[in-house]
Amino acid sequence: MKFSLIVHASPFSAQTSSTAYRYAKCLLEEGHQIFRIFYYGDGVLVANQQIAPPQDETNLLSSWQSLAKTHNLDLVVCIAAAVKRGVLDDNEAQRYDKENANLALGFELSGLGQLAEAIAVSDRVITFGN
Amino acid sequence: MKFSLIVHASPFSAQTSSTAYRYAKCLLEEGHQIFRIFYYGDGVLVANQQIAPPQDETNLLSSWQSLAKTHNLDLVVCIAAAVKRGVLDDNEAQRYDKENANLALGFELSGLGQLAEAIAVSDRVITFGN
Amino acid sequence: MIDKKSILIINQSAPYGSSKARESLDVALTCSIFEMPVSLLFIGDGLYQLINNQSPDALSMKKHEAMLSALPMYDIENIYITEEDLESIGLTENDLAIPVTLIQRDAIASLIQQNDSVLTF
Amino acid sequence: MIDKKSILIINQSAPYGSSKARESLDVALTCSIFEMPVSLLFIGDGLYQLINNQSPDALSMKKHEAMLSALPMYDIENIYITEEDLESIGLTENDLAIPVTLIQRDAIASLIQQNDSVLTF
Amino acid sequence: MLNGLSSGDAVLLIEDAVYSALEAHQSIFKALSPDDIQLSALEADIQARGLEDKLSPRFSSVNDQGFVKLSCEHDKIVSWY
Amino acid sequence: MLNGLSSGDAVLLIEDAVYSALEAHQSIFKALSPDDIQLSALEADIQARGLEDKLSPRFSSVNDQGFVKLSCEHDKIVSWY
Repeated sequence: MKFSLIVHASPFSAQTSSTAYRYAKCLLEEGHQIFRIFYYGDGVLVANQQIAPPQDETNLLSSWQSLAKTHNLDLVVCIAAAVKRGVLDDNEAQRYDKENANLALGFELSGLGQLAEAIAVSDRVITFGN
Repeated sequence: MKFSLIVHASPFSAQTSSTAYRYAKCLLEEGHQIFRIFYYGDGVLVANQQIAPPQDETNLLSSWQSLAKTHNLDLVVCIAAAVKRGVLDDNEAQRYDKENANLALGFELSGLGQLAEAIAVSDRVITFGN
Repeated sequence: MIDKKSILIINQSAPYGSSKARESLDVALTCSIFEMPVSLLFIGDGLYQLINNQSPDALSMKKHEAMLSALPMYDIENIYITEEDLESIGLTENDLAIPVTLIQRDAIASLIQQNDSVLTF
Repeated sequence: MIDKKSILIINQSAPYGSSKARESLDVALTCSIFEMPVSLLFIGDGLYQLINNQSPDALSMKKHEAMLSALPMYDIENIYITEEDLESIGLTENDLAIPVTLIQRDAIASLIQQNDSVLTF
Repeated sequence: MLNGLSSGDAVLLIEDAVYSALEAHQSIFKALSPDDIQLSALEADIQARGLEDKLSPRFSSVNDQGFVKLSCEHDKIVSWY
Repeated sequence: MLNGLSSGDAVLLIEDAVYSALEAHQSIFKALSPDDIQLSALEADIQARGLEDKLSPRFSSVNDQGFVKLSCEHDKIVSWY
């Protein structure tokens, strides 16, 4: 089946982002297809390449990145949510006159239309967090 | 009286950080002293200079900065919480091999000992968020 | 390219205290722009979003009530609350900022069934 | 330089689902290192932190129970729960990972009064 | 957490907690004697949420200055989110 | 949100919600007929929290594969955080 996931919660203060990752991994192992993962609200914070998790904790950012690389996943970060949280690609860094882009490799900033499309074309849409 | 404040909640998804700011401002207007503001948990995210709030929304980062400048406030960001959330000063950026520091001007990274000290020397400690 | 899948957005969060209420409206408006039929259900604390006479100036926040008033311009007119929830907070339809359709709590299941996709905020 | 102010930390959050439980312990240990007397009260969902036989390997998270076991090494030995809370989740002291002091719910007020500062997580 | 209150304490509702000051929710506070425990809610949060005319008479409205004043009058502050 | 359930639906508790599968909290689910609504809780979350031997018999333990299977079997998924 074709799935899309919405990830809402802060990856630092809630288990939810990590549950979403485990679920996505299992979906793929079971032979399902992931059309898109859409990060919204504080969920976008996982796409900040400045993140430096303690060595004895899971690095959720690199987990998503390697899953995306292996399975060619479409990881879309809500642009409005990201910009106000300081997660910027080159374009947005320039637009808002910030020195550096910090969007992690493998993620892409885009609008809520990408969420609408994901809902439209997926057999199942599962929200992690609300 | 001598106050310290602890700010816990994400400035982007909860009202709490903004309530804390209003309270701090009022404390100072009423003639009280603020020994320290300690940012912990997702509360540290307000100190990311990459933040670009929409023009029609309050810029909580610059609000804190200007309050701190006027009143010479001690804004301390929990270093462990900040590093795992990708909020880094020059030292930490170097230590974790990240390209750029992004800790906003007026804030300082330090350990939980600063919270313990704030509790010890303040007449009142108020937590915003939990 | 986009199917006209119908969406039910369930709102269970109060306004102002968190950003959920606004995020929910942003999704609702976007889906509507993409011509997907959108219904909104406000339950539990979500019902508080609809209370009239909101005046958030002192919070420097946008008036949620005003954003809700824009819904008809986006052709979002299926707005539901339950009689039980309204009664449980001791208010009446006169206390609400926008017109709503009152349903019974046990009609929520069929509302979910009638729509192709459900999001919760 | 640091006064020996006593601190009561009230824990109302379950472990694993949020980072509160760990943040609370980090503060408790730090205050104790700074020689401030620390008491811990676990109430409501916070009581779940104490359940034994935790095994979070599949979540790739640290075992909260193990972190609690380190408390005596930091001289944190005043650990309170209420009889009412324990009863309300249908468990007994045998289900708990560490020794605790059982108090009545209406003794919470005096616990707050006995300490110089109160933090909630 | 109302269990932790004792005579002379005050409760201030802020942010979304101000909804609890609605008449319909007063059973939450029924164990608290009005003579012992002062109940109030933060004005800015009340106004934002349209509750000005809808509060239980047990609650007084307190502005930011009043919040500061309450913080000074009570030597222990317990935040409850 | 249990109000929204109808016959044939399934409820899966995840993360901190698995605590609701404790026997002591079963009054939450008493309106749901066991013949109509399947109740389960996520294995990884149960084990993490030490609840393996403490669950109400109404709940079955479901692993990550089971979570995926439930998602396929039901054409509408309502998340409830």
